[in-house]
Parts: sequence; structure tokens; C-alpha cells
Amino acid sequence: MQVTRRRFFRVCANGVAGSSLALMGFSPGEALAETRHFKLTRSTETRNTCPYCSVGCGILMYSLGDRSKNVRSRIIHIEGDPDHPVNRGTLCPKGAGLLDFVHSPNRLTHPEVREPGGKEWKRIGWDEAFDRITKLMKDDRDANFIAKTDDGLTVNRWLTTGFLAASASSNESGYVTHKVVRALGMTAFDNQARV
Amino acid sequence: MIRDPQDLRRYTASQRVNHWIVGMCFILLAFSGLAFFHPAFFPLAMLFGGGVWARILHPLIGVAMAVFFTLLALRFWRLNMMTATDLEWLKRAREMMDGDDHNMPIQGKYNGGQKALFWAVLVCVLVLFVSGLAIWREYFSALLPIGLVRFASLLHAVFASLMIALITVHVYAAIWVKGTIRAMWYGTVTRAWAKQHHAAWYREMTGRKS
Amino acid sequence: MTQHWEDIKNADLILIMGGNAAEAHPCGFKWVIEAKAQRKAKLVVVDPRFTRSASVADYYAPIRTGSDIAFLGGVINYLLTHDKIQHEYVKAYTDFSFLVKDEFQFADGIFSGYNPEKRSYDKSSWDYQLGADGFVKTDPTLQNPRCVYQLLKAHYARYTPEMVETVCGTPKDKFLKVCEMIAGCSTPDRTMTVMYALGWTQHSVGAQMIRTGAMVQLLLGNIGVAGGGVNALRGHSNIQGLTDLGLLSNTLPGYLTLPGDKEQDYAAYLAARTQKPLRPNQMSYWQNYPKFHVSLMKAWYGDAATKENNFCYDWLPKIDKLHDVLQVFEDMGQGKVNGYVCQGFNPLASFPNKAKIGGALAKLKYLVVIDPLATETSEFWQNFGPHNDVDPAAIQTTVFRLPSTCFAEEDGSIANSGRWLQWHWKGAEPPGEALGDGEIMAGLFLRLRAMYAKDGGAFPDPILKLTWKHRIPANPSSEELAKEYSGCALSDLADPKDPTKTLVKAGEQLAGFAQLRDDGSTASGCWIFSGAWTQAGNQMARRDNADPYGLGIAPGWAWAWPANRRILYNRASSDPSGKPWDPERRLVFWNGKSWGGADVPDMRPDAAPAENVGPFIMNPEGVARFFARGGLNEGPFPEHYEPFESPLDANPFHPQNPQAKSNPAARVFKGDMEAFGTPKEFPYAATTYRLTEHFHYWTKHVLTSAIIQPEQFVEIGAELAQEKGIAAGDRVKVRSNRGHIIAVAVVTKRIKALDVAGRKVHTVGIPIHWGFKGVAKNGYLANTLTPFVGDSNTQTPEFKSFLVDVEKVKG
Amino acid sequence: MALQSLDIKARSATTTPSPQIRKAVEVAKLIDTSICIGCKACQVACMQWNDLRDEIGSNHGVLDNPMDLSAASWTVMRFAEHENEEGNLEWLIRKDGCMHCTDPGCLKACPSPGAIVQYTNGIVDFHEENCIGCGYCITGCPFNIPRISAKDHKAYKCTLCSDRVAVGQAPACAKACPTGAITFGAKEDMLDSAQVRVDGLKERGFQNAGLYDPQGVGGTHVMYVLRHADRPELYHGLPQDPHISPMVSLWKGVAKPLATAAMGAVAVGSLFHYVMKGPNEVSKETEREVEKEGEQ
Repeated sequence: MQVTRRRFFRVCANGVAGSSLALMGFSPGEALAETRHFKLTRSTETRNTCPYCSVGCGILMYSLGDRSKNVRSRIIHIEGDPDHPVNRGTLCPKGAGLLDFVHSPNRLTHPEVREPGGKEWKRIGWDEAFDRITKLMKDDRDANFIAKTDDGLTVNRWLTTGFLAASASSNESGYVTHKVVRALGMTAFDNQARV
Repeated sequence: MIRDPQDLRRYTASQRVNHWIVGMCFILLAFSGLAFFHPAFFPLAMLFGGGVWARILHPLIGVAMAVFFTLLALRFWRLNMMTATDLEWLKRAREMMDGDDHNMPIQGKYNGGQKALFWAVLVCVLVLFVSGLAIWREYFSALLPIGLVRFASLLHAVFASLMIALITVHVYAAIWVKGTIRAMWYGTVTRAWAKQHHAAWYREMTGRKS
Repeated sequence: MTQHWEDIKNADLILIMGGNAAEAHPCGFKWVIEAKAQRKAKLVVVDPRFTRSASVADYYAPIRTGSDIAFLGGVINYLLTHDKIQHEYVKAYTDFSFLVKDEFQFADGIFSGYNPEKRSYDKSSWDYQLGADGFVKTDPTLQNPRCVYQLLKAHYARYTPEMVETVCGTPKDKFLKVCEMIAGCSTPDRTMTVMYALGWTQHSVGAQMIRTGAMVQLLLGNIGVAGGGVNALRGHSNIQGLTDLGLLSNTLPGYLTLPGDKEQDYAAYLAARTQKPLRPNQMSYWQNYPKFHVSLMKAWYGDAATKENNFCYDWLPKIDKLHDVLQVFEDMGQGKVNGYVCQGFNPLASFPNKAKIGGALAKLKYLVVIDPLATETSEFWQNFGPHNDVDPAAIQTTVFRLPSTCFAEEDGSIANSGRWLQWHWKGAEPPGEALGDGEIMAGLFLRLRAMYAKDGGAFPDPILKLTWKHRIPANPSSEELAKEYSGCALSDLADPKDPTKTLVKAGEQLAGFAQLRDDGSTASGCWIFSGAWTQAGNQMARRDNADPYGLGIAPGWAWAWPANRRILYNRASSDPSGKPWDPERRLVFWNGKSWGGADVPDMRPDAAPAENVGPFIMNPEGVARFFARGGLNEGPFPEHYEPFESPLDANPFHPQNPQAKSNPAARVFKGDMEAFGTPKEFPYAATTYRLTEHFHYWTKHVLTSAIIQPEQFVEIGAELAQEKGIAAGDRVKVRSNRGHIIAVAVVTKRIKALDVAGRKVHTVGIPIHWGFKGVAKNGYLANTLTPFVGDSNTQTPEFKSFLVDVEKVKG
Repeated sequence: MALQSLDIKARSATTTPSPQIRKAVEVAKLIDTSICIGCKACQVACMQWNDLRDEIGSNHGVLDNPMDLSAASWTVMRFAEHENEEGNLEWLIRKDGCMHCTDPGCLKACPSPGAIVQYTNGIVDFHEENCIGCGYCITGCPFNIPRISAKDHKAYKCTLCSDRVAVGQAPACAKACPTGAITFGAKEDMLDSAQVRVDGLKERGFQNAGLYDPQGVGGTHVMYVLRHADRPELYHGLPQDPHISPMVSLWKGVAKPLATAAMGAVAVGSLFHYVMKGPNEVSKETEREVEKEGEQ
């Protein structure tokens, strides 16, 4: 008889079964074996766009709860949007890890100030932050605004405060930022497109 | 407790304690080991508090057994040196098994079978200890080539089975030969027992010639 | 991108050069793989490193960093000399036959009109010969030695395969193999697409590199067709949108531009930008500039913008010069800047020569950082040992750090590389007290406005009159802002074809920029985004992914500018008679009455082919330019110049002319020229780049990214490593003339030494992503090493080519 | 016991058959290494879906990270720089992880009932709550995949996202893969698409392109398309002909019944010996002799 490896395995398997039979019911009860439950079943799905590169992949964000009044939403999972024509559900290593960006331990949570020469941050409220910053801005603008050049040209610009805008923020944020920055007369104004 | 002043002392208390420590280790190891070896025996793991405890305890008990078996072997190895008489005894072991010990050579403290068993168990313990270390995942397995671990696993299983068989024989022999077990319970045997089974030892112990 | 991501699947050949799409844009790169699988397309990668893109390429050719113009110039030369160009296309759709002024000259690396003191050109000679009719003179036979074709041929005749090998280090056989593959796309039924990114832009001749790539594509007839184009793979998710919205020192939304000091007269400002056609029947779409500009000013200043006050023209700042970031940090370092606001921007990490940037920030009176994350910039004053060795006590800047939301916590749209504006929805509340960028801007603006209203101050008008019609003024909603930039009618708009009919009622959203008026009756904050939010609602939120023509165009998905057009210049996908070049890829064609097809035609819909309206409708010529005229600062034809830090002593094309070694028109600040290193001291070429595991300086704050690429490293070729006794895993010190970093050495066969101009050039690869804030292991900011010089047009810094030395760190 | 969302075909350390009647579609993951760019999206998608976060390690002079599979890294990219016969560089990148063998060595070796199961769709899954931490699965695996956690001493590995597959979703890695190097579907369909890809590679000049679906383990439910199928070892040591080691086969195969039988035989033999031969008692004769001696 030709004993192939497969046949050999089968013989062994039968042997195992047989030897157990010989032990007459001295056999363990079957342990429960079940897949992990699908963790998103009743979470809330929100569509968004990956904030990293310019492919603009569609993402689905899953959050805890159903947005009822007493539940605080928290995003618990993010994956690709299969309907999106470009990424079709796929994500790169950065996009696939977006959840860890949203919940990064280095997210800022409150306004802070570091005073001149200081070595640490001091927590402040939004009102204090806005008041102090706008005071500094107005003082600088009022002192250094150039309405006309020496040779009499109307230029209405403010060069001594600059602004960098975020090319990961939305068009709407960008638009309102542009409006405010130009209304103030700033020209030292750029976004990441410059680099 | 001396039952009969005529009885002969076969084992000291410390020898007996040593033996039973090894014996208990063996039983625990056999039960937990069998649980890992064949699913039919897995419920034995419940004796240890479940599979995880069995997995944790088995190698620790194994180390304990190795230590105490070493002590035991140090105590007894000289007594188990094989002699020509032992070989003669082994040749005639079948007659013995058939219940006829008339032609068996005169035996000292241990007969050829016992000595053979001693050495066989010693080899088993050695192999089980070394191979057991190799398959002790928590500390050693990751350091060894996988082929070696696989070989050790097989070896461990084979020698464990062998040892269980040997110990079964050992236990059975003690049961079969009436008057034997008490030697390990309370250290003494009757003079008749000694004369019957270990005549040379009997003479040695009693100073008699015949 | 002239195309969009999914269109790449229509290509027959994909050239990745000056970029590394597989690594930086993996999900877009899938369409390259799709082209390979479905069209049996080939992928060619030309890069100093054997990148992840190269790992799946059909052909890889190495190139020395910074020498791409030489390579592509060589390709142009090959295509012209082997007659591998799409004749009908170039004849009809480019300036091949246009005659150039006799004064235009090129000699030993320098074009006519150069002023070496100012390091700039007088571009007046860089133009066409105009006839008495005001149109450009042409020679359809292409025989005139002054026609663009002849000048082009002469210019690139010097770019022989031998010169390419000398300059680029690309072995001649490999270069020719690439040429051969590219030449295969000169027929109408085969297209090549070009994918590039910062590997082209971050050079002192970056814009010209991109132009050279575009010229190759024009020769092949590959612009405006499905599967063609020149595709800028942009870095950030909305860098396209912010550029479109003009958040740059010299621009306004929709690529309108700020006036210069001299442009005191509004009419003259408009006239200079309202270009008359240079050839008969051309659309010259910028003729509509006044409509766009007036609508912008109405959007910003509402009723305050009147015809009488030139729609508040004077309220816009005028610029004396480009205040790009390099200029601003130069000024900052000189103490001329007092305040700086960084909204989601980390300049300490992102700009060249970290020491200079940090020094400049320390001279500020106040710095405001608005960011979701704790950036290096916000802590530039803090000592982080060798990674940021500063004395906090000596830095007198007041630093504010304001927490902002991230994408997941806000509604709004962002524009991808394919110019799609895609709406997204908020999924959760931000952590702690974080606010959205818009809310923060409102917080600043409303307080400033209140102060100016109360106390007055310098030129308060634009602040007091800025439109701010938000239901919650302190929190302008994304919907309101989107409607504002898309645009609405301010009074009833009469139908130009039938004035008795009203096209759009006052207050209604506009359908698109075609409805904009220059009389103040329309408002649109960004004309190219006009139509994003119409009367029918938010077009950017559309989610129909159907692709009816199978060309990968889903017109019902989101909204693309301009006018939901997915492929720019798509009229060029058909021949002059309006028939598709390739019947398999019918993008836009003439159906006998009008233009139509898979995409929104980039053409007046009723412009019959016989009218000869060129497909490049934004150019007054109506055709594409090989000869850039005054469009770029270094010259009308791209010429190879060495990086400012080059391993060579001279430009091999002009060995005798030191003026022509590096970009003669690039701006170099005092002190920065001295900070350039020499090959004697810093013998190795270096280039910085991104890794697929990380995104700029953000993902070092992201646990999963930190796990898959935890620690700073540099890549060193096996040959150089052996020479320097460096083994993989050793710590090495990489030094430039501006500073040093210490990192782990990854020794690899993927970076090879190249034979360049008779010497061996090693390249050291420097991934950027690490810094002194984050969950990944702290490291040095890579821009400690990079030089403070930029492209002369864009001022994008030369991060891709500089010089370093490398040594093993002992112990 | 609840009816599982996936039927079980085999269960570790269980001697009776599982319910066999319902037939499920056999699934497989096909990994085309020729279009894998090693971006590690699969690694991150795996971490995200399975709620795993490994330690932040160090750079060891290569791009690989984490450097090896671990209890919290169920898949890692393995990079190999290979110079081919023409002297051209090939960067061979392979996603390493559980192969989901048809004949799983881990399951064979596992002593704990239900700690390792094989579903009828081919997925081999670990159930850590039943795991006793012995590490036999590691010993049994021909691909060196399972890892025991130092924290809880349980074995972990890729589950092929059995929880996702159970509800009709693809594994997280397959869904995320940007280039489509990982695809997921019925094994039959995956074999078809593998053929198309292999043909494509051959057209592009890779004459030795082929599918890696090693029959030594009965085939796998994670398969590779390789440019160099003749030399799988180029791909960071992918085994040429993997199979369950004969040692393991003996140990967890024939040795089990044989040894059990042998041990049983010894015990039963002893019993019968006693029954047949009776006890070995001290003979009356000896007793008398000893008594006599005692009297002297």
C-alpha cells in the first residue's frame, strides 16, 4: 500500500478519534467559539474627507451612540468610503490611522499663553486670548499701517504682522480668513502652497 | 512506629519523603501533561484550576521533580549498579512474571528489573527535563530554532508516555509483590519478604549466611 | 492637476518624475495600477532614489537631484529629432508657428534682457511679433527661423543623450529607453500622463521643471485628452482650495491678483488683466476679469462697494514686492515684523534653515499659533536639548496657542488635486475648548471691528464695512460662507439674450461664473467656485458616483471647478474638426451643433470647429505656449541651471559662464549666499522627502504612524556607506553649512552613486517627518539642513537639492 | 451554545466532528506582491480594526517596522532588496501574517479545546479566552506566525477579520489596500484573478511569475502572486515548500493514539497479569524459614 502523506494524516486522525472512543466518553465538553461581534453595528456613520494629502479620499467615521441628547459622541473608528470614486474604500497608512489623529494625546484643548522669557504655558480663557491678541494686533496695525508711500501712492497695507493660513482647513475657513486678512491690509500672507 | 522488632528497615524517613515528593510531582506532571497531550485527557487540567493553571504549573512542577529526582538518584544510584546476577535475573524475568521465582538468582537490595527501571526512569527524567525546558514557551522556546523545539516536543511526548508506562509497571510491581508498598509507607519490610525477594540483602541485613 | 485622479486609468504610459505618488498619494496611485491592469499601461519612474513608485514600475531610470530640466530637455530633443510628435496637435493647438521678436536671444545660458546686479530680466524682448492687425504673426510652414518651433529645436539641440548622461548621471541607454517609451505616445491613440509633486516644485528652477514636463506633453498632444495631462499631486488636502481662494501674498480668490503700488488707477488695473485675443476668434477668457473682480469686491464689501468708489479698489492692499514666506522671515530676522499668526502651519519645521527661522521668530513681539496639535513652532522658545537648543529666558516673544478643531469636528468643503470641492460633515465635538478656524477668525475680527468702531485707528473702513451677514456673527457657518463665495445676484439679472426675461432674481444663488456681471449686480467671493452652491443647493455635497462614459468621470460626485469640468482644456481631446483623436476615449467632441461628451466642454458650447477657437481659452492666443513669453522669470524656454548647492563647480551646459551656473533670476538674500556650502566641504548631494508612513509633521503625533515608522533616519547608498564605514542601524551625523542632524542610517541599494560630469556623486536621502513634539521618537527638524533660497517665480524653497557631509557618530 | 455566525469546520483539541452540513463559501485573501508598494496601510488598518497598538519601537537601519510580528502586530511588511540577473534592482515587499492554511499546524498542535478553530470558510481563528498560553501553535506553524503576548500569555495572530467576514465585509487590510495588492473574495474567484495577474506578469517578462498557494499545507486562504514564484525565499524567507513538520505530525498525530494505547496496554496488561497470575506473595516456606531463624 502506497502511504502518501495525506493518507498518513488521515490514518492519524482516525487513530485520534479511535483512541478517544476507547476512552469512553472521557471527552471534554465543546468550548464556545464565536467570532468577535462586529463592533460598528449600531454606531453612527458620518461622511468626511481625509485631511492629509490632496487625493481627497472619502472616509466614513463611526461614532459612539446615536446622537441622542444624553450621549456624548466619540469617534471610535474610521475607514474608507467605498462609494468614493477615487479611493473606493481604500486608505493609505496615514488615512487608515486618522482615528489616532483625532484622539492624539497632543491635541490642544484650551487656549494658552507663554509670556516673554517664560518657560511654561499658562492656561487662559478664550476671551482673554482674543482680547490680548486683538489688542496687540490693533496696536501694531495702528502704529505701522502704510496708507500712502513716501511718493504719495495709496497702498493701504500692513506689513508688520504676517499670517500663515492652513491648507488643511476648509474652503470656508480659508475664505473667511482671506477676507479678514485682506480687510486688515496684510500682504505677508501665505499658505502651504508656497512650500 | 515499629510494628515488629523483627522487621527490616528498607528506607529511611527522608528517603521515603524524597520518593513521595517525586511521586507526587510525577502524578501531577502526568495528569497535566496528559491534558496537553491528548484532548481526551484535557479535563484533567481542571484538577489544576483549568488549562492556564495547568500550563503555568506543569513546567514548575517539572523543575521540582527534576530537583528531587536528582536527590533521589544521588541516594540510590550506587545501589542500582548492574551486576552479572542482575543480567541473569533479567534473562529469567519472564519466569518471574509467570509467578515462578524458584530459579531466579539471589538478589541484593534491588533486583535486575528494579535497577533497569531506575536507569530507564533516570533517562526519562533527564530527557523530559531538557526537552521540557526547550518547549517552555515563556522562557526558552523563543531562543531556540523552531526545528529543535518541534523535536523537543515530540521527544517530550514520547518519553513522557514511556515514563508513565514505566511508572505504571513500577506501581504495579509494588502492588503485585505483596508486602512491598509498606517499605515506602513506613520504611520496613518483613524478614520473610526480604528473604523471599532479596535474599542477598536479607543476609546482609541479618548477618545470616543462608 | 489638469486631469483628476481616476483619469489616470486612461493612460498608456505614466511618467512619475519629481514625485513619488505611490508613497505620497497611495490611494491616487491605485489608478496607475488600474491603467497597468486594464490598459496594459507602462509605468516609468525617473528619480534619484528607487522609490516605492519605482518598486512597481516597468522601468526605472536614476537621475541626479536637480537635473530634471536637462533630462526633459533631452526628451524634447529626442522627440523633435526623431520626429515623434503629434503634428496635427502641435500645429493647431500650440504656438509652434508663432513668430518671436528678433530681439529675443539666448547666449551661454542667459536670455536677452538680463541685469546681473538685480538678478532679474527685462522681459520685453520675450514676446511675439505682432502684425498690424494686432494679432501674432505666424508661419504655418514652420520654416521661419524665428518661429517658436525653430527656436525650440535650436534651444534643445544642445540637450543630447550624451549631455543628459553628463548632467543627470542617467546612463545613456536608460535615458534612451525612457525616450523611446515616451515617444511611443506621440500617436493620437496613445497617451502619457505625467505625475509630479514637490520633487519638481522644491527647486530653484522648480516652475521651469514643470514647464518642461508640460512641453513634452504638448509635443505628444497629451494635454486636454483623457489619460494625459500634467498632474501636480498636491501636498495638503486643501492646498488646492486655499490656492484657488488666493491665500497667498500676491493673489486674490480665483487667481485674481493684488495690484502693485504703481497700479493706482482701477481701470488700468483691470485693463492690464483683461487680455485682448492675440489671434482671431479666440476666447481669451480673462477678458471677463472685471466681472470676477467686481463680484469679489461686492462679496467682501457689499453696499460699500460702488461704481463710484471703484468698488473699494483702494481698500485692497497694494504690493511693493512679493511678501512670500522667505521674504517675511528675512524681514522678521531683521526685526521688521512684530506679529505673526500661524493657522495650522508649522513654519519652524516647514521652512528652510531652521536656525534662521527660529531666530526670526524670537524677534517677534507676539506669535499666535492656531492648531489642533502642539506644533514645534508653538514651542520654538522651549529648550529640547540638541533638537531645539535655545534659551527661553532670552526669547521675549509672547506666544498664544489656540486650540482648533480638526476635519472630524467641522462641516465644510475641501478641494482635492483634481479640483473637486467635496463637502464633509462633522462627526463629533472637538476636545476641550477647541474652536473651528472660522470661529477663531470671527473672534479676532469681531473684537477688532468693535475696537475700530469705538476707538478708531488706522484706515478702519475695510474693517468696519466688511460683509459679515452671519446669523451667528461669532460663528459664521460653513453653509453661509460657501454660498457667499459661490455667489448670488444682488439685483434681478436680465437675460442677455432676451432682456425681458429675468435670468436670476435678486438674492438667488448664481448658477455659475458665466452669470457674473461687472456692474455690481452680482457678488461672488471666488469666481472659479461660482456654481458650487447654486439655487439647487450644495453641489459639493453630491454623491452620485455613476460614470456614464466609462472614462472615470463621475459628474454627479461633488463639484469640480471650473463649472464642474473634470479635465481642463478638454476641447483638445478632439481634432480641429471636432472628432475625438481616439474613438476609444471620447471625452469632448463636436456633435454638429454643439460640444458635448463625457465632460463639461472647456469651450464655448456653440463654437463650431470652423471658427478655429483654440482649446487653451485662458490664453489670449487660444493655444498652448512652448514659448512662455514673460510668464516666468528665468526665460521663455526652460534651461538647466544647477541647484544653488551643487556638487559641480559649473553648469556643464555653460562651463565658462558662472552667471549661468544657478538660476540667474533667483532671489538670494544677503548672508544666504554665504550660507551655501561648497562641494569641497560638503561633498554629497542631499534631498529631503516624505515617507508613506507619515504626513509632514502631523503624524508624529499619531500613534499608528509612530508605530510603523518610529524614529528619524537617513538613507545612504551602500557604496557611500562602505566608503564611510557606516553600517545599517548606525547613528550618523549629517551636516550642511547651516547645521546638523543625527539620525539612524538606513543603508540601501536603492540609492546609487551616479557618474556626473566626470565625478561620482553620492546622494543622501533625508526624510522629514520628525521633530521635538510628538508621540514618535523625538528627532531633528530636517530643515535644519536646507538652504534659504527659492524658485524665482514661486519662491518655493530648494528643499530637494543641497549639499551635506555624513559621518558615523562614534560610540 | 449560540449558533455561530460562521460555522466551524475544525476545533483544536476536539475529537468529535463539528457540525458539517451547512456549506460556506471558502474565502481567500490574494496578495499580489508585484503591485504592493509596502505602504503599511494594511498594518494600520489591522491595528485600527482590531484595536491593537504595539510599542513604539526604534529604527533598525531598515524600513521595516515593527520589526517582527507580535501579539499586537498581526501583520508586518517585509522588505527585501534584490538585484536580479540583469543587475536591476527589485524591491520585493511582502505582507507577512497568517496564511490561514487548509491544514493548520497551529490547530493541530493546540492542546486547548476551542482555542483555535477553523471556520468552514477557511479562516483559522484564535480564541484567546480558551488559550492556555502553551505556545504549541507556534511550534506547529510552518510560517512562524503566532505570537504569545508577554502581557497575558495568550497567543495572537491575524483573524482574517473573522468578525468582518462574518457580516459580509472584507478584512480591514484588504479594504484599505490602496493599490489593490490585497484583494478578498471567494477562494475560487481569487484563484481566477491570480491567474489573470500571473499572465499579466508573464507578459511583462516575469517568466517565473506564479501563485503561492502551497499544497503542503493543503493550500492557504492567504495567497501570494509572486514575480519569482520559483524562488519564494527571495521574499524575506517565504518557505519554498511549507508543510506541517513531521515532528509535529508525529507528536500530534500518530503518537497520540499509539502512546495512549501503549500506556493503556501497560495498565490493562498489569491488571490482567494480576488477575491471571495472582499476587506475588511470600511463600509459606520462606515464612516458616524466617520464623525458624527467629527462634534460633
